Amino acid sequence: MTAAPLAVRNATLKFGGVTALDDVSITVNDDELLAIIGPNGAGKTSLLNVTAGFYRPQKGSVELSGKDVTGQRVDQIARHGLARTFQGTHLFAGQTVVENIMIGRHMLMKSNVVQAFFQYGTVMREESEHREAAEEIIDFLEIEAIRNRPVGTLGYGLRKRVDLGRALAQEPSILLMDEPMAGMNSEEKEDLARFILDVREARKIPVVLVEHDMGVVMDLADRIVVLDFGRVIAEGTPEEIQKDPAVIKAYLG
Amino acid sequence: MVYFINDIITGALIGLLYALVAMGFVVIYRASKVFNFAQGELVIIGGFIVWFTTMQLGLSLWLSIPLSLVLAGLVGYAIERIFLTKLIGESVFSMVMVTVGLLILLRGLVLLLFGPAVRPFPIIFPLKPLFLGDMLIPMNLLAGGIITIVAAVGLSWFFNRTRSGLRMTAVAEDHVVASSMGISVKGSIAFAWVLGAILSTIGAMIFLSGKSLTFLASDIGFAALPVALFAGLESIGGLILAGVIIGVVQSLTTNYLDPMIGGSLGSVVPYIIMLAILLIRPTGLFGWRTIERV
Amino acid sequence: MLELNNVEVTYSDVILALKGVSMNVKEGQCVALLGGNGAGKSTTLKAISGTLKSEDGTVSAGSIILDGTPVQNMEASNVVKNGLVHVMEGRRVLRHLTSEQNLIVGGHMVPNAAELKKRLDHVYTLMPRLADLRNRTSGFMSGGEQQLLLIGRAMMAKPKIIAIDEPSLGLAPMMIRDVYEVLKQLKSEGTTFFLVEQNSAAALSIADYAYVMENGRIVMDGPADKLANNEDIKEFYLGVTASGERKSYREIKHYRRRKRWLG
Amino acid sequence: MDPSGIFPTSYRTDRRVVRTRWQAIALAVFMGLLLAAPYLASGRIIAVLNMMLISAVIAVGLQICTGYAGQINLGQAAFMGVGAYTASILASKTGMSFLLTIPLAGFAAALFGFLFGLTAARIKGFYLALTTIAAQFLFHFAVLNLPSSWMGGSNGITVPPAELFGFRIVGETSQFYMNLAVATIMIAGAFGIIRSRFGRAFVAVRDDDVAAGIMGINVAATKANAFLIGAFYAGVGGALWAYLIRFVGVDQFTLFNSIFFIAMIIVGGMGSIVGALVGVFVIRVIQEVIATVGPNIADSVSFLGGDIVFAGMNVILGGVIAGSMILEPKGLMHRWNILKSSFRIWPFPY
Amino acid sequence: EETYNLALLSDFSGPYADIMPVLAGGREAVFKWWNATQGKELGVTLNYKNYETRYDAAQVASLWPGIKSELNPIAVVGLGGPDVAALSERLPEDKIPMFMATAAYGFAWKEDAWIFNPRPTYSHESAGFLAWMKEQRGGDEPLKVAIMASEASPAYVDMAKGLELYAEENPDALEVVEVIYTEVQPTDLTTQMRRVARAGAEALIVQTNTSIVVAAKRGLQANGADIPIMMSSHNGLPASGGALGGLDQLEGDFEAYGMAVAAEEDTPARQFYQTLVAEYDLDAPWNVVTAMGVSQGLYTVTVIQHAIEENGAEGLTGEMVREALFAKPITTEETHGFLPTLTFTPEAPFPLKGLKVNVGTVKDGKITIEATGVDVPDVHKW
Ligand SMILES: Nc1ncnc2c1ncn2[C@@H]1O[C@H](COP(=O)(O)OP(=O)(O)OP(=O)(O)O)[C@@H](O)[C@H]1O
Ligand SMILES: Nc1ncnc2c1ncn2[C@@H]1O[C@H](COP(=O)(O)OP(=O)(O)OP(=O)(O)O)[C@@H](O)[C@H]1O
Ligand SMILES: [Mg+2]
Ligand SMILES: [Mg+2]
Repeated sequence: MTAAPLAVRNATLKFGGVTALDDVSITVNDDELLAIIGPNGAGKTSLLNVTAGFYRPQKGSVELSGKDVTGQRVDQIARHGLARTFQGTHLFAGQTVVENIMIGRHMLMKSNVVQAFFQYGTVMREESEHREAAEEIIDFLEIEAIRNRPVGTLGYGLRKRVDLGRALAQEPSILLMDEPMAGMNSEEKEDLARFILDVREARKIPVVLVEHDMGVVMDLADRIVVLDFGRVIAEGTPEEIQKDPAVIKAYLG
Repeated sequence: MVYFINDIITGALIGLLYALVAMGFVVIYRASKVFNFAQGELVIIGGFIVWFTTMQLGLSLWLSIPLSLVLAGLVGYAIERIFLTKLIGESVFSMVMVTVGLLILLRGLVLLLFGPAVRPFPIIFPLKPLFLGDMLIPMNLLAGGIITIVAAVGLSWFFNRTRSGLRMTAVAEDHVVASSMGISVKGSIAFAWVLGAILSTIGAMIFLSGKSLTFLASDIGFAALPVALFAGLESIGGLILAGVIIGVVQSLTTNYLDPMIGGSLGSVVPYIIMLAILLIRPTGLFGWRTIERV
Repeated sequence: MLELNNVEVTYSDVILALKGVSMNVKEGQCVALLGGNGAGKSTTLKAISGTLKSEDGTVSAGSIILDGTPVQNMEASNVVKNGLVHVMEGRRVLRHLTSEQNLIVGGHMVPNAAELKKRLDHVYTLMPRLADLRNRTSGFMSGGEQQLLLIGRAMMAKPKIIAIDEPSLGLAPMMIRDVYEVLKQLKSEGTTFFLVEQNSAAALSIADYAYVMENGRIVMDGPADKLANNEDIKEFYLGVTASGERKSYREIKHYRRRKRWLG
Repeated sequence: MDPSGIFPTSYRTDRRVVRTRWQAIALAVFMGLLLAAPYLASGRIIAVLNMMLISAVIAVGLQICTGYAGQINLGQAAFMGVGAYTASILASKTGMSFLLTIPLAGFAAALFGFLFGLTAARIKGFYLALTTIAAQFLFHFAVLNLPSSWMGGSNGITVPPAELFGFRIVGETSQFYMNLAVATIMIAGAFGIIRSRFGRAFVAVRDDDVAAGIMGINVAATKANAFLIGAFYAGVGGALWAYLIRFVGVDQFTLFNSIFFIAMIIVGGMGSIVGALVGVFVIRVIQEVIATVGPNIADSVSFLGGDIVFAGMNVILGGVIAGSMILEPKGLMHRWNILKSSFRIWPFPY
Repeated sequence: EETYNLALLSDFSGPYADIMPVLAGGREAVFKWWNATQGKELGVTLNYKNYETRYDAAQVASLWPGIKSELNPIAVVGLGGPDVAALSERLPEDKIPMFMATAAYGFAWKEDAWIFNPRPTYSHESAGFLAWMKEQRGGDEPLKVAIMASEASPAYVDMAKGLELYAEENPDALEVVEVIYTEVQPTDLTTQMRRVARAGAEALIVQTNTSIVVAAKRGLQANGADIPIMMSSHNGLPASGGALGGLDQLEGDFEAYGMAVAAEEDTPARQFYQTLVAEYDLDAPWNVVTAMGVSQGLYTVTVIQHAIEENGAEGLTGEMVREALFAKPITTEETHGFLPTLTFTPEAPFPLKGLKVNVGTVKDGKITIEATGVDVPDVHKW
């Protein structure tokens, strides 16, 4: 059996007196769409941050495809094939959509500064190749029309889409998404749901999805983990979770 | 030994003078998030105002000092009106860059208005130093130290404890949010510059009392800068500690190390201390920590 | 109370984002503004509250009348003085301040300390979660917590009219219910609401009147209950099929279904 | 940007700096004029052009570091000084050819810049900007206090003229060609860098360094690289300066000079190579015009007196800098881009 | 009737803007005087034009080609360090000499110069003064001296370095007890001045700037130390006294330089100055800066006159002017006593032999001449 694409073991994360994560373990299997839900401030984003290396857990470890990456820098972890989208957006506001997506491909490119300075060697070809890959993603996400718009001028919903595109541009082996549906109407959610499903099916990328829209979560997730006050309070298929009394009490109401 | 202690005391007092000038930076930063590169120029403008009211108009000190402070405040206000009001709502960065322009412009303006001559500066604090046994302490620095401490305590109470202070803090945090909550960004910035100009003028009086005045005096802005960064750009109270530390180290360097190496390490040592502390604490001793959240 | 007449908004002197928008919000009403991504909803709010300038935008035509005063291109802080508070999108808390300091700044116009205390308590009873977080540095709080704080901060000012951009953004289902309870409560206390929301079901549940915006134009408007029964609204905004049941996100077919409103 | 109706047809064309035939012609004419300048213009103009070319190299480097990577750098003059000293020492002590000393000067400055760039891994924003002032003071202190056999101390260093195949590059015209050649390479290289993955990484780090890290960009290294490249440009510019003046001393590289370089990129606009060039042009022209007409004004309007006329220069320069910021906070290039995009979508305003 | 051009470099908006109008007035008045008198006889007119350099080497460098093509000057009348820095390698190529007003710097002390100073280096001048002082004091033990320096400008460092080396080589004449580095506008020098006093310094050399003189004086006063200060020409008694708020504060302090002292006494220099004021529109007070401008003008025109006498009025070149400088001494009569007799050689940019300094002081609140023609000892190159 190959190692799981992502495994977080016994992560504990504290900020001063606040315990954001308390002994949390999750495993993501191949091709799986794992949803993480929980009330506000439960520690969902913190869990993604620990996974991505943005926070360093006081205890516990993170493994990507069997490799221990605990304590590595974010960019090193990204190079191990982890990509994520953000709660709120962290796009490069002044840059156009294409440029944002091209930045996502930065780590896949190889040219060095001297080559860039003189524009010799494979620089041109490399640029064109990666640009092609970027355009493919733009096509896939149906954002051709805004390709050359600075993302700072886009509405919130479109930004989220660009954010996804940028993560996909990294050609990740696992994708973490933090509330991708926030700020969309149901038509747009449908579009995005389709993209997420496609990502998983066509590109075979396992996805960890943090989301508050229960409709989306229940429909898309293979498995759900519920967090409350930094602890895992339930784990199971959507049907199981929907019926779990602890979850209903803490989250669904 | 006595001399050593005396050097430490004088150094600390000079450090407090730096802290006072640095307070100009911090107040403006604290109320508007604008880092004012032209702070040293405000000091000479303040200096020239004092010079003008005493030496030119011939007013007595009791009259000219308050008048100078008022005039300095007006200059601060005018700067806000002319240069900064129009940029409210634009990025803070553009305001900071305006102060770069201001640095060059004010320098020219001082030359234009007062000419380049080296002027005698009025004697505001007695020239005769205070004698404590074998130690002697310059009166201007002593008075300056006291003023600095009083101003620092008062202003840090104002910014941290009062609601007006909180309002300005909100402006420093985010101009757009502040104005969307009905806080007048303009008012806050104007207040900051008025206060900054006044503090600079007081600084000029202490710095230059009984000495001479040219536009070269603006260098004190860059001498005070390490103190502001050492303390952290948001911290007014911290300036006292930072000023004293930097002042003492500088004084010991100039008095004991410089003669050995035959150079002027004393003038770079504040920058070295500052670099060291920033590498350990990137936002100074008491500055707001950078918040990174995804 | 709030009236927009043929408002046009231009960004950077070239991008026309609102193309002649007219709306009317009556005192004590809650008016919802719905619309897809990039339709111009947030732009409308920014035009009203005067925060456009920071993004290089201006109201290039038309007028916005708040309580009889024209406020187009007015400075944001003056619009607040006229009684309107704008809760901006993007969770813009004052990050280095604690949650309570944020609230106090929100209530900075309150004349005396006793009244301030009263309002704080009011916010804390309506949103007990904020009470737990009062000494937390707001920049470090979770997304949902920040969203709550923003709503609390607007309440502190006790404005006549709150223009609020996506209050439910990033909130857990239970929290959305709570927040809407709070809004209803405020509405019953006489506050006027101008609500921009993607969670159309929630919005229509409290709104009296609603506008639908697409591409910078109002394409549909009507009383909230009437819109809630409109076929298109149902399909695109409420996510229910014509027969009334919820569509499954897994069943979505891969074809372009987007239908343009003809207005 | 193209006029409406014209679209790039391949990714390569989309990446080009020069995209239409008209642009190509305009560029060719411009370069042609520059090449012919010594035959068209007086020595004074050529001298001014020499200054502009050198400033352009330095300002473009600053633009990469500050405008693109967002690392405000107030030490550019010190980096320039390191380059100037390196070139001078190499040229005067080893007699090395300028073909070698210029790049080596760049590398020496780059090393010095890199050291300061390393602090950028921890120190951010204004704090970083102000620590770069330390570069200035440390450079000054080092030159004056290191043994004078190293860097000449207070004596400065005299630089032998650049030589190419026995031809001495002295006098305005030949120096102009040397500066033009170097500046052209450096500016073309700057376009290369900023349109490559490095340029994008710089912008990413500037706009949002958290997100940049998560994109797999090593933020600390990128910032240090930005300083490195910016300082490299300053070093090359410094070397050109050394060959132009043929004497270097610490007082030629002051904080005030650094501030002027910042002013140049402010006026032209942050985040645009062309903007940096525009800024250099505007500021230098103002300086030179005032230096030229100043004496005449002072002569003809004698009651003003020379001192007033010349003090007015700072007022005008400072006014231009502050004014350009107030009128167009994003710089002249931004205004130009807006003009271009309205041209693009003309006649419909959306 | 021949016309030749002179380029005058000036700094109306940089660090020396304060003295520039007076200095410029002095030298221009001399040119007017010369054109009206000697020039007329010889059939030569000297044209001159001021160029603003802001004391900035970059500005000098960019102006120079313009100056060359516009004026084609036979000589440049320079002002300070940046002019030297920017033009030292250019002038030999263009074959135009430059004449300065100031004392020279160690770093310009090279053979085959094209840039000349009528005065030796600052270190020469202070060494001359100190030798005189030691003689006044009597006794065999070396004179103890403290030096104020600043790293703000390499020139200030240079001044201190030269004197330090001289003291090292002449331990029986001079002992440097302190070298104090400070800023151009010092915050406070009380503790530093105590060090100076405790070291037993008998004189304090301040050749840097006026602000440092003022701060040092205040520091000495605070310590109750009565150590005479020696100043140079650009920060001399009138300027420093003015900055202190009165000459009386400098009672007993000195200025020393190789040039006439602008004192109350009626000297040939003063008479010439009065002629310039009366007949050639000189609008400047009788002070050291004016003297500096006038002496600069005087030796410049004298050299040119020598060149004309040698080569005739026609076809005069910069090279001929330079040759004339070496060919014949410029006598103190020719410069109306403003300068000692100057004998230039190709070995140095300033006369190496027959160097003299004059010493001025303040007595009863007035500037008076304390000594003239004091010999300068041998100072070695550093
Ligand atoms: N850097 C930090 N410093 C201090 N506290 C933090 C920090 N990051 C997170 N927290 C706290 O940890 C808790 C968990 O936060 P987290 O962002 O993970 O919540 P979440 O589950 O994503 O909530 P939401 O659904 O609202 O986004 C919160 O109470 C938050 O205030
Ligand atoms: N600063 C800006 N500069 C230029 N164009 C802008 C700017 N801000 C918004 N726009 C454009 O104006 C239009 C309306 O944007 P707005 O933010 O109002 O949309 P929205 O309806 O709030 O969308 P969302 O639901 O996604 O938040 C969009 O097409 C957007 O691209
Ligand atoms: Mg979260
Ligand atoms: Mg919006």
